[in-house]
Amino acid sequence: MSDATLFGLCGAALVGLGLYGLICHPGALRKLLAFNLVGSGVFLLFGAVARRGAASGFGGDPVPQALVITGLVVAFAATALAVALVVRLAQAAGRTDLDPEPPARSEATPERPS
Amino acid sequence: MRGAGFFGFWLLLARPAGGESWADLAVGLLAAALATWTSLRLLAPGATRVRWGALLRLIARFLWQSIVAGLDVARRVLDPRLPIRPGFLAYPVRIPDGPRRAAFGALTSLMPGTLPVGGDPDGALVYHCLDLDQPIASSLARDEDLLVAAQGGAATGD
Amino acid sequence: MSAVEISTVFTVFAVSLGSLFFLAGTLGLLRLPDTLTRLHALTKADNLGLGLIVLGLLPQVSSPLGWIGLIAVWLLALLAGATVGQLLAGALRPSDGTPPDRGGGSA
Amino acid sequence: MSLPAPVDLGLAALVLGLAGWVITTSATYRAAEGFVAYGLVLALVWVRLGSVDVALTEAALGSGLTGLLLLRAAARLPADDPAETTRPGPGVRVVAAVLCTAVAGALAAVVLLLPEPAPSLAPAVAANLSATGVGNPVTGVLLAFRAVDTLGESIVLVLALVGLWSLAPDDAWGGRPGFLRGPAAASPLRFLAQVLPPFGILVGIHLLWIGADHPGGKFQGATVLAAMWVLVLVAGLRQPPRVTSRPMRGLAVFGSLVFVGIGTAGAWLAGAFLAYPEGLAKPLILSIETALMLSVAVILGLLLAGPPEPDDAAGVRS
Amino acid sequence: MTEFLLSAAAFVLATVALGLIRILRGPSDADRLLAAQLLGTGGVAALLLLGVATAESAIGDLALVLTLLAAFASVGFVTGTVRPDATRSPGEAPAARAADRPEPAGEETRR
Amino acid sequence: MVSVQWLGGLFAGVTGLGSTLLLVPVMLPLAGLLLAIAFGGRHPRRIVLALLPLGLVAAVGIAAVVLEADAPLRYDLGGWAPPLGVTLQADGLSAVLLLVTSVVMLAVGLYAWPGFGVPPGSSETRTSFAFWTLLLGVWGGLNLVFLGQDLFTLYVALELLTFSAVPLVCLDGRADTLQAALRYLLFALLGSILYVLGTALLYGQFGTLDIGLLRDRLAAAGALPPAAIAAAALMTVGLLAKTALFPLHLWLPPAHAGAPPAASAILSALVVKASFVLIVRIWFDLMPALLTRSAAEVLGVLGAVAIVYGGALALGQARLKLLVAYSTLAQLGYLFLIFPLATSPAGNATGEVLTGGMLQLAAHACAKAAMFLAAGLIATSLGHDRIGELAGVGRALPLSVLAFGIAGLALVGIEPSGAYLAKTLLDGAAQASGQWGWGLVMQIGGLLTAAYLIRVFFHALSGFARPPALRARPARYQELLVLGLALCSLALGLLPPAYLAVVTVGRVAAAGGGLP
Repeated sequence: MSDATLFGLCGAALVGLGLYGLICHPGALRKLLAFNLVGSGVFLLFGAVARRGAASGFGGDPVPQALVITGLVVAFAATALAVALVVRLAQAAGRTDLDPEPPARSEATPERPS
Repeated sequence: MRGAGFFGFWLLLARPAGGESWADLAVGLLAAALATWTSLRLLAPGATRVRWGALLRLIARFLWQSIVAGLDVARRVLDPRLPIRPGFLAYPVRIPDGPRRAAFGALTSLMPGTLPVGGDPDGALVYHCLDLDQPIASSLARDEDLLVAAQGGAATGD
Repeated sequence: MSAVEISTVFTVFAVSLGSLFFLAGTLGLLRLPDTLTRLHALTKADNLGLGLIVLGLLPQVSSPLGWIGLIAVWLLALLAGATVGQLLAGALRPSDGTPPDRGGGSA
Repeated sequence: MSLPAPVDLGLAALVLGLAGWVITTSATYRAAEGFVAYGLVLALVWVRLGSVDVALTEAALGSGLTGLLLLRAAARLPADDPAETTRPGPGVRVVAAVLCTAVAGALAAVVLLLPEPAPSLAPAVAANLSATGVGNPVTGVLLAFRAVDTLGESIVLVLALVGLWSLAPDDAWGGRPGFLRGPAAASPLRFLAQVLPPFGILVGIHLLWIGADHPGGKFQGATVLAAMWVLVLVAGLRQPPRVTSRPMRGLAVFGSLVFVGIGTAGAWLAGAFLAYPEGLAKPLILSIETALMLSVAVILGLLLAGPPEPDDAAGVRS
Repeated sequence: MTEFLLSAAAFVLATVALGLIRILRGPSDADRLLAAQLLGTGGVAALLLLGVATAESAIGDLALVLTLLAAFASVGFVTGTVRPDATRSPGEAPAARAADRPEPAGEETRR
Repeated sequence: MVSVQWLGGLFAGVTGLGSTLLLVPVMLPLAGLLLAIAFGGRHPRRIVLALLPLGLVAAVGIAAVVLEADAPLRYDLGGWAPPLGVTLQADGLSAVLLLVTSVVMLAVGLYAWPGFGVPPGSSETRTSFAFWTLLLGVWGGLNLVFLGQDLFTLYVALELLTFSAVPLVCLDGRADTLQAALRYLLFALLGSILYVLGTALLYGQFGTLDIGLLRDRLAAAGALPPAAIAAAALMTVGLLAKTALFPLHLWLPPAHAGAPPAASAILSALVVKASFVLIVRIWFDLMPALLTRSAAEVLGVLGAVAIVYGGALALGQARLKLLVAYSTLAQLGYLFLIFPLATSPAGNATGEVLTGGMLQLAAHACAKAAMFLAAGLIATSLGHDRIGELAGVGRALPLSVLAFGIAGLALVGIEPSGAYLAKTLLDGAAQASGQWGWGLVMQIGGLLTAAYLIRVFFHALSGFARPPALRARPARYQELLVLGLALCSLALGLLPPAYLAVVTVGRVAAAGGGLP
């Protein structure tokens, strides 16, 4: 088995694992970690595609490699934003699960004028 | 002085991949200048004169002690009986608080059997030791003497 | 023995020894009884291991600039290792503060 | 030119094992710790996949900065967070497991069935790279062939920053970011933060500079720079700028503006938006990269520094 | 020689991977972090070996970056746990211990 | 009425290079965003309001050029043609969407002018800075989604959209909106990553990401490779999560109801449509061969369930904004009916169905924006938006209630609303192909819509004698603006067929014929 195929399969497994975590963990931060696993699995798959496309003296197809770099940076930005949201939610509600029902205390709050 | 050092560091980063060009050097100078500026901002130079002889001796001792430290740990870990007697020890350090003391802490953390865990209210450095039966305090004192000497001698006593 | 052979032998020796120190570090991490002692094993054995590997690699690098590069990695690793060791040790220090053995040490 | 084959298997096993740990361990903090190690292994995997560019990004961003971010966030979770203890019932978990296994299995099958020989744009990149003046094909793709993606991405970062700031309480606007504030740092940390950053700056600029022809580039360089800044902030040697600081904001959008500017100039001078006039491609690309590196470094650092907090909150250093 | 260097890299990697057992076993968060730290140092060593063996300088750069960022997880660990809004008396000595960590050595983890 | 030819000629003449026009809708907001951040203070609001009319002009121009040329406009960025480079392309679909976006954006921007200002004495406020810059982000992201022709560029565009839409949800910082925003963010991120996964598979199979090239290579491949099928499935699921089609809808109502009204209007009217449009692109442009009866029917059934389920839930809501948000769920369902209808066995209705779908989209965008804005006016004036306590509002705020009502009627699909025309077209297709079931669903949906609107009016128009005390009175121009938007939706059905034909410009005939 070539290294590209091996890590491609690895990426597929990571996607599965991450999805499982995304479904089964109620905590937002755990979901975020799981999302990062899915993301790295997807990027690994992209990396396998890049590796398979090695040609013209390049160790891999540079186009997917560049896309992965873009993706990694975007994923980091997403993680940072989500972490800030989680921390704010923890401050405001004292919990970080995503159950829709409990924080229903907003019912009576007046709307922001706009 | 520091600038030259950083420029040297740049040179070694720019491994001669295809021969240095003038642009390479220019960027290197710029980078070194930036690094020096940052360094001076973060860590203002003190009134110390480096004593090269003492510094060399310090380096030699440091290298040697690193090896001893590694061997020491390896010996203890590989020994099936695991001969250690861990514990804490407070060492009344003479170097005043600041970067120099931090340097001393970093240095001694790589020495055999010692690991600084922080200061105590009396201004001493507290060490965690792998084996309290060893002559730790005297060894630390030698390190300190050498470091003080390398940094220009008595200016640092408290 | 030619210079090449000597350098080869040297590299093999130093790198092997360095790898063994990594093994020692790992064993320490696994065998030692508490976190602080494990920290000792980690900082000391690993840094020596890395140092030896760097030393062993020096003859294989043609340019002197490459040498300094390798050594720079080692020095930075030393700095990081020393800092991390102290930070973690400080964090792990028992909260009651002062150690039992005050003053002069146990020499 | 490669490691013995078992190494690949070992790396794959490590990646999966650590990922399994991240998913299955009970406490969020432990999962975050596992993620740090996971990122490190992943960087090695990228080396094995022949992509040092990505490995650099993953090492700096995926393991280093993300690790710091997640560990600090996990430590701030409420102690009695119900999310820590509640778990879905076994039924849900079994269904989820079956579903996810099916997805992974299908993906694996697709991977195995990908065409041979694989389609690749590598020859096309090789054929056109000389027009861009750069030697690193990844840089060529990022700054020339697919420059719009990179431009969009830099704006995504800016937006993430605005989004992050907008989470602040109203009275905190104009304050300083507070996520990295803490009690006075231990002296070893301060020492590290005093000694390491100059080297980081050199390495960052080095990565940018060689990125034109060798693996490296603005993102990698920016990450290293951001990491050094964050170190200084965590150690308390400097304070993050206020969110209303003009120079800081200017710096944050500077790279994207330069990119847009040069791109627009290209519409007149080179016949297309984001095109470079012949002969000027490399200097222009380098200018964009330099400007972007500054901006991305500032933005990454600010993203880690979190939303602003009111000035009267504890933790403001004198 | 190349063969030897590559095998050495593989050996170092395998060794530090063994240390990851600490991630599973803990018992404290610091122990897990140590394992990650070990992985970092070992990874740097392996990359240096690989870089010299393949004569690819970029891998050396990667080792350098890993070294620069090696301390980050630990910094996050040490500085992360104390909330910024936690009480901090103004008179406290600036040299304060980084040691406001709740955790006694070797005990079970937080929470 | 201005002649199309004249307009098209004008724009072609003014720019000299028709396709350069495509840069304007993308770069205008994005450059504005950067400047708004750099200047800060009172400038972001001014920048937005200065750029919105320009954007509208550009959108009209593009639509005119596309309609006149009867061919898509293309622009190769950086001068690099696909597969190496990235192309922007405006077909009829893009042109319509750009127009709708510009109109709604302009209305919302004017509406939000007083609410998100910087009060005197303060140099900058959080909400003002965040709202206007994020609005520019949404706008740029939307336009890039509509014009992008490269799958990965579209991913970047989707992320632009996500990163600006999520913070808008929790602009008021309450715990429940923070939670809603977080849930939205996680759904959106999951959607994006699944989309990228599909992109990776397609690249691995075909070595390009350009939609046009991919279509050609897919067609040349004969049998569909497994990677393409997996990619289509993954991308569709990911985009469905972003569009909030049942059963991936859970995040939408709290997010849309919790945001400030101006933001809700944008989110509901435009943002969820972006991912829907990408689904349309994938199934109609990229892989028409994959759009089999069964695949289309799955989407159609989900849409049908969404219509009934969303409508029923809307009926039970206690708060006006939540009602409007649930109504969005139902209305999104209509859009997915185009999939089964376009693949009818008769096989020649794609053009009509797409036209109907786009009309529905445009009508819903205007109507839903108007409803959210009207609900916002009512909520601001009353200090609450509980439907049960709306008595007397019809007297106190007649214009707002009228706007809400007209928008509602437009949604129900009375003549001559856009929705009416849309449903006529869709119904026609359903009848023609004997798929009366979908028509029935549309009727039920219409009845449900009418029911929840009647419920609102029952309360709002009661208690005419005792109008409630108002906390604040909305600006008259705001009420007129909302009324105008609602009328827009109502008047869409009056558009001459010649203009409607623009939707089908650039459609591929392969899917089974288009409008002649």
